[in-house]
Amino acid sequence: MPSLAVRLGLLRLESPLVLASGILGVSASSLALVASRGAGAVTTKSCGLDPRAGHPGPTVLPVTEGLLNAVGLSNPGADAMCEEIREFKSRCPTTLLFASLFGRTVEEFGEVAAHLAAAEPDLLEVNVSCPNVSSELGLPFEAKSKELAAITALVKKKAGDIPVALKLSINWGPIGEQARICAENGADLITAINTVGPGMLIDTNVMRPVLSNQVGGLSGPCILPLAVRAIWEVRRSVDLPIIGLGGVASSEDALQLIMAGATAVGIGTAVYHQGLDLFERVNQGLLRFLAEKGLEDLSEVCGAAHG
Amino acid sequence: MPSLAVRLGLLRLESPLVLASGILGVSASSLALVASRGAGAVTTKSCGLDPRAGHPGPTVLPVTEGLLNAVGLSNPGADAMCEEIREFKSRCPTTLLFASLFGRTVEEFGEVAAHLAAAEPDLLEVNVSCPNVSSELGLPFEAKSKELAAITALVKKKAGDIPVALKLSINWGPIGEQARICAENGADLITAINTVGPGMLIDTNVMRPVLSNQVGGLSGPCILPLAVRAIWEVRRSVDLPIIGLGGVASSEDALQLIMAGATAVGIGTAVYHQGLDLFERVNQGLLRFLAEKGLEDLSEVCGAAHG
Amino acid sequence: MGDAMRTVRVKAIVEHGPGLKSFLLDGPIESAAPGQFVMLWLPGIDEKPFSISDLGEAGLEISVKAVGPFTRALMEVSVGDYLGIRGPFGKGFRLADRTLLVGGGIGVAPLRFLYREMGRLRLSAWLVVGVRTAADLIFPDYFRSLPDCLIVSEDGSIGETGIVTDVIDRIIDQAGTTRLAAAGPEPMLVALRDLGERRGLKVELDLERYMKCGIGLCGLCCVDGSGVRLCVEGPVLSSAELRGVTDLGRPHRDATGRRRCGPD
Amino acid sequence: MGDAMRTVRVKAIVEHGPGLKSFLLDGPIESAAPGQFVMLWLPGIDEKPFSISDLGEAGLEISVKAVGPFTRALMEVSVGDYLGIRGPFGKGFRLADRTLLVGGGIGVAPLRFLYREMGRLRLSAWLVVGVRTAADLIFPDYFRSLPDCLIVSEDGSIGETGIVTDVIDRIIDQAGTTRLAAAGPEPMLVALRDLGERRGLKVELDLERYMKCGIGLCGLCCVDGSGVRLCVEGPVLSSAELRGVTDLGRPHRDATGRRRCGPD
Ligand SMILES: Cc1cc2nc3c(=O)[nH]c(=O)nc-3n(C[C@H](O)[C@H](O)[C@H](O)COP(=O)(O)OP(=O)(O)OC[C@H]3O[C@@H](n4cnc5c(N)ncnc54)[C@H](O)[C@@H]3O)c2cc1C
Ligand SMILES: Cc1cc2nc3c(=O)[nH]c(=O)nc-3n(C[C@H](O)[C@H](O)[C@H](O)COP(=O)(O)OP(=O)(O)OC[C@H]3O[C@@H](n4cnc5c(N)ncnc54)[C@H](O)[C@@H]3O)c2cc1C
Ligand SMILES: Cc1cc2nc3c(=O)[nH]c(=O)nc-3n(C[C@H](O)[C@H](O)[C@H](O)COP(=O)(O)O)c2cc1C
Ligand SMILES: Cc1cc2nc3c(=O)[nH]c(=O)nc-3n(C[C@H](O)[C@H](O)[C@H](O)COP(=O)(O)O)c2cc1C
Ligand code: FES
Ligand code: FES
Repeated sequence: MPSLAVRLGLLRLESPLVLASGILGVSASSLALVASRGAGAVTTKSCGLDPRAGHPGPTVLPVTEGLLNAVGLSNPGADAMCEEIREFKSRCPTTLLFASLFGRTVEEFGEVAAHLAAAEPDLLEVNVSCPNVSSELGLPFEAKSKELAAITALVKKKAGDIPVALKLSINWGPIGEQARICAENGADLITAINTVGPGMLIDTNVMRPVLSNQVGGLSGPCILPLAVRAIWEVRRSVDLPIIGLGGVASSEDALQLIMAGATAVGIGTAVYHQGLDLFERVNQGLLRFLAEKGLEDLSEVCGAAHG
Repeated sequence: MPSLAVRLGLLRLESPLVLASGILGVSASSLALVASRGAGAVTTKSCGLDPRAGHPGPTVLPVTEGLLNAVGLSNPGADAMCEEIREFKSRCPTTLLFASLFGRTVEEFGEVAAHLAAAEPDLLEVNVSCPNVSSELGLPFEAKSKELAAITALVKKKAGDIPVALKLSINWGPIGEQARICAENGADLITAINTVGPGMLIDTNVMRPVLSNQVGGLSGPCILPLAVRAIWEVRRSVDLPIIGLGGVASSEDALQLIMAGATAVGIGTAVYHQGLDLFERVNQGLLRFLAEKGLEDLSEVCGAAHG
Repeated sequence: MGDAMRTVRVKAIVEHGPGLKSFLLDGPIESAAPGQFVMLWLPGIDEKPFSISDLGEAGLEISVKAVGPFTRALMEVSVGDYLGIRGPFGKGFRLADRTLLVGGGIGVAPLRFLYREMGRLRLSAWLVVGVRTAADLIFPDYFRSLPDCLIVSEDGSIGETGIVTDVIDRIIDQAGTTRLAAAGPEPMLVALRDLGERRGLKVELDLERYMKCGIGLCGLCCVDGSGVRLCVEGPVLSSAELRGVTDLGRPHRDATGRRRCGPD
Repeated sequence: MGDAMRTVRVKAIVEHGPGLKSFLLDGPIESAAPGQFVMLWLPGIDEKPFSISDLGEAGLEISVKAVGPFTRALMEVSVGDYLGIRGPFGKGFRLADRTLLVGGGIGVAPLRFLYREMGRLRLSAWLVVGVRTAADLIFPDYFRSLPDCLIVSEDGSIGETGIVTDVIDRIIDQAGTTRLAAAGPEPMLVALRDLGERRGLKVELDLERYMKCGIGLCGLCCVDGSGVRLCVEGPVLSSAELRGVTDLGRPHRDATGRRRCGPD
């Protein structure tokens, strides 16, 4: 009997599928809804120290086979998020909860991590790669090696026993290099990729950018090849388990990321295109794949495309 | 009577539409075919000093709303290309011909430029951003500020009176910064963007990358928002005319690039999705736009989205 | 591609009273179900959810009450200006015979559309419209002209004096309705739900929560409890669905996702 | 999504002779026109164009002659191995009554498919198959079994001795064909075009040029003159289209896009 369970570092997930950060991730109730649909883990919306309303609308726009978003890291703040985490954990004991976080300074990353760690999430995911808050927060920290190293080390210290993943994008140079910096500073996992670009959409009637933030990150099926490549690159650079995501909308897509080197696979935008049933559908597709190839579990094909 | 003619620096194009480099660009006959369909200018395949067969197949793969390609700069070499350029110019006197070139070293860029300049193309477009020859040629030169500056200056010297465009991508950090380096070293125009990524596609049956080069650049409708943003960025950084391209498949798309700051608009991958009639269709759409808004020509909306 | 942003011109504006207007937009929606909403973009300002208050040959109608920065800015819009539209989104009311429609304040907007659609389908409908005062009612002449419409106002300046719950029992008795469809302030909706269920009616309520994406991703519009996304599975919920909502009539989440302290 | 790459297993292999094999692939093409081709990917090696030599319930058939590195590597493939397919691409032959089909060497591959399709549609067809020697012919028993098929070989080892152009006039006279469809080496095709036009036939030729993308972008397969893309507007061209081809029977372009010096 093939099994979908995977070992992600020290964690065990019943399914490799993870709800991506930023998708239905502000309340215990919405996270629980997704958990009930077959995700092995769910990730909260990236959380900062204080409540943030994010950018004015429009913040999320459909584009060709994808989305452009500049939500702007709206979140209820670390303390409110801790309540949601606790509520989720008591409601959904078999689904893992990953708490995503960001900070405006290196120190703030540490503070938020310390706050969230108190609620005992199963993983802390450090968002150093959000591409749509630059006008306010400057370049994403992943673009600055020294800060990336410092954030990784600091969060790791505050996290105690909780494993720490650094979430990277492809927007600021070689992702393999960034992953190496994270690994050297104690990261337990790499999550890749965050949204791409950023990009922009201009309305030709009013002749201005449509997103209130002007630019936003690109996600969805159109970025899948970029995600496959990024994970391939990370896998070659570091020896850490990878949560791969970017454009996954089918079990075929998930398998591409797994064969490139991912252990778990995040799903975000496809929830918009395909609804919440997608998790169960992809799970079924993965089980079919294992059965057809006569495999026990997905670890047998993790990174298989590296030959 | 609105007119589609645009002034691109010192050049005058009957239509702002330009056939992108790499598309139907190896022979005078194929370029003439496109010219007859309504392009204001056509660009040759990027040409090096010597003939190159490029990568083994597969080299071009359809992905979600786009293409992944690693043709690998196959080209007949500068001397053979000069013949094609001369033949094209005698066959199509009203369509401009842009000659794209690359080199393996800074010096070689200069050599190729000198060769091609002899055939008197209307523009030399310098491809410093091809993302699918790294395993052989190393990082694209756009990623290395010093070389980028040197190549720009050298090609400019060899080009004589022929205007020089530097073609950039978004794959190696801030494109605005790169454009600035080009401008400071004498570039007359900026072309943006080259293909994105690179990306990768893995076949889950044979469990290996499908492109023989493993990775390839992403193009087509899915990269449009990234192109809009890139042109926006270039426009803010430098005061040079821009040949904007990336994912254009309609007059709406073309207008987005124009409002972001492009003077001329390249079309590549959409030829695959929509056929050669696309040039005429986009021309018609642009004329309709001018008529509806009561505008004389497109210069009135170039960069309009910057407010 | 109804989900993509399209900008369209404002064709006509009706001013009902101070800070209360309806906007007729030139397209771009072909069809929608009453209860569905659109995201309305005011270029340079913001984007907010609004119910469709009518849809037909003439175009798309939105009725807006000024309550804050965005809706106040909307009041400055002129005919010929461009507005952006995404949608229609969500799930609307069921169209079924013998339905009692109850709208409070600007909540009558979607019921105007519902009543018209039911008329087109020759389904019998009764309409109760409640406002604080006459100046709060959109299209007063229209509602007054309807045969099966009862208007109530708290100050008696239009229709009967009172609130909607005062008159519901009477209508149910007279008309023999079997369904209740309501939109308006949440305390009113809760009262109507209780009343409707007591009378054995099938109840549907049009709820509001903070909405950002409109397409089921940001999670801000999820009700507490079942986690249902009002922008996709709602905004109209049935009695059964409402049973999963633990924050009904209680403070909701704001733009940050935080639960508010006081009542909304 | 016929254009995307799909890997499929080899179901069966027929060895016709040294360096001459047909491969039956498990799917993935539902329908195609005779004359259309696919891009065949041998993982780890390369990807090259091949005509469809048959398509039916059993699967997709490709017939290959070993001439270089790729086709030789194909000879090593075993049943159960995966091959990648993109396509079908291009424009095939017109299916019309009273057509004379002429194939030379491995060029008979697309005509095998064309003959079958014409049979299914009950269109009358005559087939002339020319090879250097018996060992160069795919499915010899099949072709021998066809009533309206004439085989010629240069060395007389199978069928009549001679080349195809020797027998065409005779068949046209006997059968009263009005159309000619041909595939094979380009010098043969040029001769057939001249002969066909002299006899007043409508001529279609299945041409070959270097192909890389298969989808009309790389430009390598464009004929000189009209610039027509053989992978999209061809590979089958009509007499009228052939008039625009200035490099017919002359050296073509190679993988670099350079015109070859000698004949192909
Ligand atoms: C499904 C739905 C349908 C609606 N239909 C209508 C309608 O037909 N006519 C009408 O006048 N109003 C309607 N509203 C309410 C309308 O969206 C708010 O009045 C508007 O967003 C207020 O914005 P503001 O900047 O003017 O006020 P603010 O001062 O920002 O807020 C005033 C009130 O509106 C609420 N609000 C603000 N932003 C949002 C948001 N993004 N999503 C939901 N609520 C918000 C606040 O929570 C507060 O209660 C609808 C809301 C929803 C969710
Ligand atoms: C539309 C079309 C249909 C074809 N159908 C068949 C078929 O049904 N059966 C068959 O055996 N062969 C067919 N061919 C030819 C087949 O593609 C070549 O034999 C094969 O590519 C040779 O590759 P190689 O590495 O074995 O030989 P090489 O040594 O590389 O080349 C041998 C010959 O094949 C030509 N060739 C090489 N690569 C290509 C290419 N990418 N595109 C076109 N020609 C190429 C060369 O120009 C040369 O003439 C077809 C070609 C085309 C264009
Ligand atoms: C609406 C939206 C909001 C997002 N918010 C966050 C966020 O808060 N933190 C984060 O790390 N990633 C965020 N992301 C990025 C996703 O987690 C994911 O990395 C990216 O969208 C690629 O995956 P996908 O194509 O499956 O969506 C967001 C994406 C979207 C579409
Ligand atoms: C098959 C293919 C080959 C290409 N070859 C070249 C090239 O030789 N030189 C170059 O500068 N750009 C090349 N490009 C990039 C295009 O010119 C263009 O910058 C890119 O594809 C984005 O535009 P599009 O989305 O309209 O195709 C190629 C693109 C494709 C799809
Ligand atoms: S408004 Fe974003 S999920 Fe409903
Ligand atoms: S093979 Fe590339 S254009 Fe025909």
